[in-house]
Amino acid sequence: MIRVQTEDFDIGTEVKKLTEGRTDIGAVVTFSGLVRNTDDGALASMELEHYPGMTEKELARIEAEANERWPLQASLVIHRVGKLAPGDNIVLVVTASAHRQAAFESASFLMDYLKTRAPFWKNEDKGGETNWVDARESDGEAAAKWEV
Amino acid sequence: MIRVQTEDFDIGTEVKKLTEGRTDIGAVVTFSGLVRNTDDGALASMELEHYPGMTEKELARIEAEANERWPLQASLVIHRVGKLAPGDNIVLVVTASAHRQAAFESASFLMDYLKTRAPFWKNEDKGGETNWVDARESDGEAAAKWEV
Amino acid sequence: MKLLYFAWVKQKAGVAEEDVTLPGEVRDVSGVISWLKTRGEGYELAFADLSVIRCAVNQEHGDFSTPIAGASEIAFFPPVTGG
Amino acid sequence: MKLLYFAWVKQKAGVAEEDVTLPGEVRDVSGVISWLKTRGEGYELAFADLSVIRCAVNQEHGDFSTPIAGASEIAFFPPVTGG
Repeated sequence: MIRVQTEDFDIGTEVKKLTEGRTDIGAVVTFSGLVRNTDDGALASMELEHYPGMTEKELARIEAEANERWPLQASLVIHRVGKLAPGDNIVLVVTASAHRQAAFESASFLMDYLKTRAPFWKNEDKGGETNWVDARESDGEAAAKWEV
Repeated sequence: MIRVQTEDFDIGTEVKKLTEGRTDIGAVVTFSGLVRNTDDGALASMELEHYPGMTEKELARIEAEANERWPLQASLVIHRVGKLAPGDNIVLVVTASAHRQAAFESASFLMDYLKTRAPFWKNEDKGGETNWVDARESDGEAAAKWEV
Repeated sequence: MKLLYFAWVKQKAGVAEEDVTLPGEVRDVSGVISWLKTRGEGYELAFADLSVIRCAVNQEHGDFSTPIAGASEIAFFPPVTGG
Repeated sequence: MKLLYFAWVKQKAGVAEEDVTLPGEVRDVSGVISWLKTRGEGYELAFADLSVIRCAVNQEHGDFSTPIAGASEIAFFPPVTGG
């Protein structure tokens, strides 16, 4: 399941929706990404821009790829857009499987792919002065390790 | 933080307690383990036995080890004991860090070590007939990969 | 043909979205970029360093050699930074 | 000396916890096990296959060669299965 939204999410509620009434899930991994203040502590807010239409398609592709690679009972990706403050949630990935290795690996894979393929861009606002965040080289390397 | 308890936990609540009011956390990973029904679908309930005193010490040792190996902003391990039904939560591990790799790796490490070192034992009840669950060889191998 | 621009590519080009009729000889994404750069300073600025330009054709990641035949939407943007 | 037993070790031994006075010549965990096996059929059954016996001395994981000098608590149990 894929959602792009401005509203916040609650991890516990989302996990419960995926697992409730099921007895075939042994392991649930969640990853949540938060707006971290910049090293100078000057971040006022952050604007998440995205490419409507392509975003949803790309997230769905990435999720389908995870479900092909690992035996997942359920998966979920939520990404927020719009204006966010330091400490706010940005992204949530949830994977559920019978065993923990599949849940851990697929959640990590989803995040690595999302970081390099999902069309979102962060614009930092340090009190008037805005700055587009640069992509990190380490994100490209993290995604590359999943290519077979 | 370490807790051994009979009560259930809520993932969202626990994560909020760790992250609230902070702006230095960029990544939170949670692992939750649930009671999965046996392949024959016959599991009525499961009893979690533990070694009071040693359990808390061992969980604290494992958590301290994770905090030595990775730069964590926060960590939490909750393990339930007593009688549980299929679908119930058993264990929760939460790790929070500036970046996602540390959060993913430390959560995975905590689970691998917990699985092989924390003194808990599962007793399955299939409607009168009870059975102590055997340790899985793959858990030993998973823990061994972290030794340097 | 619909062209879309995001993040600083949009800011430098000075446009978010436009409908254009491409010359017949433009066959791939790199041809689109060459043509755009003849259209004004904003585009020249936006496409000055192609090492930080990414593109999508019909909402799928492409590269500069991706053919545009049959495409209805091409987007240009910097490397993504979500998550 | 307090001895503790868990899971099926406890069920086979027929005891969860006991206070014992060990003979002076018992120096390590393996000595404790040998002595226990002389105390009855339950212990013999519990310690029949030592490959599936784990132990802790003073609430820290040990092995059969761990010395027991100064220890106040020794526990025997199968490989753990929590999580």
